[in-house]
Amino acid sequence: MFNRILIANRGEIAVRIIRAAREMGIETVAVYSTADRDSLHTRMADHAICIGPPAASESYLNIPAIISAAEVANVQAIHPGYGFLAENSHFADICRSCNIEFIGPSVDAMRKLGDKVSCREIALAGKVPTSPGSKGKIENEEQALKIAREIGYPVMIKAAAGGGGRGMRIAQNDISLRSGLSSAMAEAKGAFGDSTVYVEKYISNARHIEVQIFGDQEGNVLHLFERDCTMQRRHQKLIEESPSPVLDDESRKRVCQSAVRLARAAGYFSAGTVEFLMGEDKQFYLMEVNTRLQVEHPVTEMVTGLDLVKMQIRVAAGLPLDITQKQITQRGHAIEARINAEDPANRFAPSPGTIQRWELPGGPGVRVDTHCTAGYRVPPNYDSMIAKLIVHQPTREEAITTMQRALSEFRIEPIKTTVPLQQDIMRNADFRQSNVHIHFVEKNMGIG
Amino acid sequence: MFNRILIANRGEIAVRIIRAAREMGIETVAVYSTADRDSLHTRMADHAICIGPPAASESYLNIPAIISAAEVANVQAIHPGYGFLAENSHFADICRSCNIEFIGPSVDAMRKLGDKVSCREIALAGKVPTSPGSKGKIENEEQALKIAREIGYPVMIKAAAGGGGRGMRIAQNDISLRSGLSSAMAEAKGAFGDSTVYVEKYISNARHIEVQIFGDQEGNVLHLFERDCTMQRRHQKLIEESPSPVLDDESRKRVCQSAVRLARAAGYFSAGTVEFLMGEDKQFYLMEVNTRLQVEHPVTEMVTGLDLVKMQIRVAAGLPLDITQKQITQRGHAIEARINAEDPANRFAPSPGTIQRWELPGGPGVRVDTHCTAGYRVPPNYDSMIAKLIVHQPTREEAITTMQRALSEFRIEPIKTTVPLQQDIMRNADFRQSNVHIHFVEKNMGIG
Amino acid sequence: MIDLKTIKSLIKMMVDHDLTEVDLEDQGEKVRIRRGGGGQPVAHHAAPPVAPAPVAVPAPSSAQPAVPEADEGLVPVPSPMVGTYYASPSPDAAPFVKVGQTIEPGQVVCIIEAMKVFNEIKSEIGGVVEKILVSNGQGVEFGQALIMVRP
Amino acid sequence: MIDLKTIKSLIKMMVDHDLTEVDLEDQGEKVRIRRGGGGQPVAHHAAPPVAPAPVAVPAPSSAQPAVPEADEGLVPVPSPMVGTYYASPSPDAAPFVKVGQTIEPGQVVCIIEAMKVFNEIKSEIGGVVEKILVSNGQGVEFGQALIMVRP
Repeated sequence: MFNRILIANRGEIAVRIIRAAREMGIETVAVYSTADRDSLHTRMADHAICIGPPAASESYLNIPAIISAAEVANVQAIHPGYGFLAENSHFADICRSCNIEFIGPSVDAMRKLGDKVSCREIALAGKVPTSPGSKGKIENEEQALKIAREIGYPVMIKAAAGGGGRGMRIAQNDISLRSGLSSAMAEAKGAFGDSTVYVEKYISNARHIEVQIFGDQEGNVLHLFERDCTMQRRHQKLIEESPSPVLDDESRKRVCQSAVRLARAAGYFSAGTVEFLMGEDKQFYLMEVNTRLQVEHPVTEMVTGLDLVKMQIRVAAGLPLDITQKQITQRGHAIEARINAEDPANRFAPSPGTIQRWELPGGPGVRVDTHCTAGYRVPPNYDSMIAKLIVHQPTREEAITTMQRALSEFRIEPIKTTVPLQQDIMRNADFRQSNVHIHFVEKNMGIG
Repeated sequence: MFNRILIANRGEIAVRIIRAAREMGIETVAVYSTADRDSLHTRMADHAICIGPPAASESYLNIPAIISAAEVANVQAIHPGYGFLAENSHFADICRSCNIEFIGPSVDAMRKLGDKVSCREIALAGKVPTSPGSKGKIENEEQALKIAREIGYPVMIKAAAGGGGRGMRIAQNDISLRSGLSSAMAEAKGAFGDSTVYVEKYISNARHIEVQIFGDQEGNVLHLFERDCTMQRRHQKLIEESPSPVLDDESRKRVCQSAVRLARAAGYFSAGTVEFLMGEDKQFYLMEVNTRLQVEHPVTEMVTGLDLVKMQIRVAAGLPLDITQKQITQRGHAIEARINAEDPANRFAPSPGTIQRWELPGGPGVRVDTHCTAGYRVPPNYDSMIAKLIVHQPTREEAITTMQRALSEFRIEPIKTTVPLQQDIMRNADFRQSNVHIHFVEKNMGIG
Repeated sequence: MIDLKTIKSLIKMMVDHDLTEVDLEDQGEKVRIRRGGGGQPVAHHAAPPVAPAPVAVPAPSSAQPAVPEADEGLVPVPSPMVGTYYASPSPDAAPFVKVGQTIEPGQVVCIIEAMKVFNEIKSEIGGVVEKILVSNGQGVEFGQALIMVRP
Repeated sequence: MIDLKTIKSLIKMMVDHDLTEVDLEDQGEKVRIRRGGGGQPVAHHAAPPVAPAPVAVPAPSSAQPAVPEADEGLVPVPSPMVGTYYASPSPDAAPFVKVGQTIEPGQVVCIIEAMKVFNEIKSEIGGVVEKILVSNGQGVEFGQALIMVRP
């Protein structure tokens, strides 16, 4: 097992990883930008190294600085968290070539599944359900038009390297396909440095169902059941839960086994998430694979009783998984609410600043993952998420009730947060009846 | 079900009960002394009524004031929490005669089991293991000497109405029995208004094992397994855990069934705890019954997945238990640490004052029950407990590790707390090997 | 907002009129300026109660501050117990006190019923009854101001 | 926000009106200005630190403040990157700078190795090298003071 690891991240996920490592008896090295000098991850870690100025490109995305810090601190492994460099296979490659283990999948698996076009190819070969569309990337406009006419409008144009809705367009007809194609390619080029796009059938009124998979370096691949992340705003998840309230045992089994098949085909190990859309026809359509730990991993931890970060570290150290698929069960219902420093009353404008009052919910069934404290200044430089509130109860109805109770206990001043929006969602009759789709928040709750 | 209940308590347990009621859709009425005007239970409740000045005798123990508040607020039931009036059968009687349900057992059962002499009589009749000693109360010195010689020294003198070590003496011989008898009776008279005492065999190097029982008004009585509260200082529990690390399945079954037998014999309903000492001979000896919710109930909640406060409220409203003994299982291991505002470096002197910094541990496996916040002034008038830290993990070893991690995250300034003592206990090799007894902290850790 | 301009004008006023002390409070901000014996004003400017310190908690419905308007020179007669307030000894009797009435120390001003016991509440001070803050049959808590008296 | 302009105006007001002390507090910031017995005003500007506000966190072992002793009039040459410090171009060569040596702006003062690349670090200022704060082969972080120069 490792003696010392570096966490190439900040915020709540850095704190989460430090907690796991501490309980495993592993020393932790935090890296931080000058904007995070007084941040919780900086003071919780056994060692902390400043790696650059506030701009992420010069600190948390600065590969030479992070590798240098790892060498100076003499660590055996790096945990990338999520975001920043977590899905950067080039970074994983450099880590390993410097003899520092990257706590994540193999570079090969990251590349195969991280690129949406090649991922789709593997899925098609492995009979993992995908939506009808181009076999691989779109070579030219004519090809795109031909495919669109074959599968029928509306169609979706997606960036191969995409994520978070960027490089994505819906086309209703030939004209919007033509314009969407060029704008999606331009956006993808700008956002990811790669203009490759593909086309697939647009699934309307879809739900977002994702499967947590986990593999070790000996070829064992398991699933930890699904999460339902249908409550989103502009492709940003707001609420995640497990189990999905709309799956029956048969469809649960089907989608989970599809995900495992895909992971096996790619030789995947460590934690990963296979994301699907579920159409009104109750069929699944592969969306993408996230080759990393997910923000919403705690809901899976609550229902399975497993610690995903510790599992990642053990697998990275070469240990085999010590559980079998049969031993993994879903117990009760967990819901996570992401609390962002944004003002829901003002178009979700970021609301950075110093937190004066910070009172957390507590009591039975409540877990809070956060890097914030009273007196902490939320820097304007990074993601606006300031806390994850997770609840766990025997039933979904009770979990919603506990979430409402816990949200009402949160006291954060003076910055604005998404707590009121989360409260609206918990009260919403359609959400409570699971009668929602991925555009529900924008379309039915009047929140753009 | 009730629409509105009053909580005749303060501190973390008042907050705990408000949380349960809120999740059940029941309105809450807090009562508070002038010292608790800004306390969390006061502002969390739907309504709050000031019932008197800081002295508990004039507020939280002031029966007329509490009943008046209940009538003014028009509640259907009163939850007494623990401490204060929780085991006062006279209070329970008044509540019910005013047509306000008392959320607890029947007055009859409280009297039968609350009095140690009558409790012992019921236990003897029901073959619940007790230590050899007087059948009932001691009538005179001669009787005490006769019993002591029969069962052999050392013997224990105990107050019938006792608790927390008061009215308790160990006698090694006739001389110390004589002096102990009069001083125990005087102390019992002063503390409980009742000088009745009894004598029983002193169990040396004992562990404290208690069984959580639960009954409904239809005569169903279940157990929720045991808790091990061997880590004490001067009869005050410091650490509680479930399951007990020293019970095998057979002895667990035996002690739990004994507890259920005792509760059935007394016609017990609601939550109760049957406390046993376990001798070096691995035999159990009944100590006392607490006819109320216990401070350490969360460890039972964590391993069973049940909510004891909600169960109490449902049973008080006349609903039957909706689970069977078979459905109750112990899952994983839970440990609770009581955090008191006391200075372990200064003979546990109370350390009241205003809390400036208050940072809670969080993340997986951690639950905090507290009424404190940054800016809260710990009043000098009441119990010094400011928080309960509860952890839950698959194994005891992992639970200890998580407790260490969580304790290290607690930041409380400037008042002194027992966190350093709890950290010492977690590090202690004998505690980790479960090689301890109820006087271990004083005798082996040098803490008097 | 208390800004520099405000402070400036205050100091000018103080110097012009030879004032020794000015206290100004505006939406939680405070300024205190003193000109001591030697004529040296000192300005204290306090921003809203600093951060996570105990803030004024919005009082829950029935948890009213004991003394609503202490600054008018009125003195409250507080309830010594929780219970139900009655203004008169029986439903058809006249009230114990009325606004404008002069009362003596020790005079009964109302009844508080607690647990079926009717307790006569006496005023500790004498003076003119300026306000009656509760209405007949209303629940009151410990320390709640019942009537306000100008001594 | 208490800015320089505010402090300036306050000082002017103090001089004009012969005030000896002004305390100003605004959202956790504090200014106290004193005019001693005829001397010049001294401004103390203190940012938050009040109680639960961001306190001075005990720096973790390797997370040293960038500038250890700014009050001595010395100016630090900070490391522009994370890496390993080398005082000389090769193990048997003389160090780039020594204590007491006068350096020019732009002069190389050390090498920081990061990812097998040896980066020459130049001082932006000139002056006398008063202290060398790191030792050969030591890891340094971004912004860490390497040497102190008296300009």
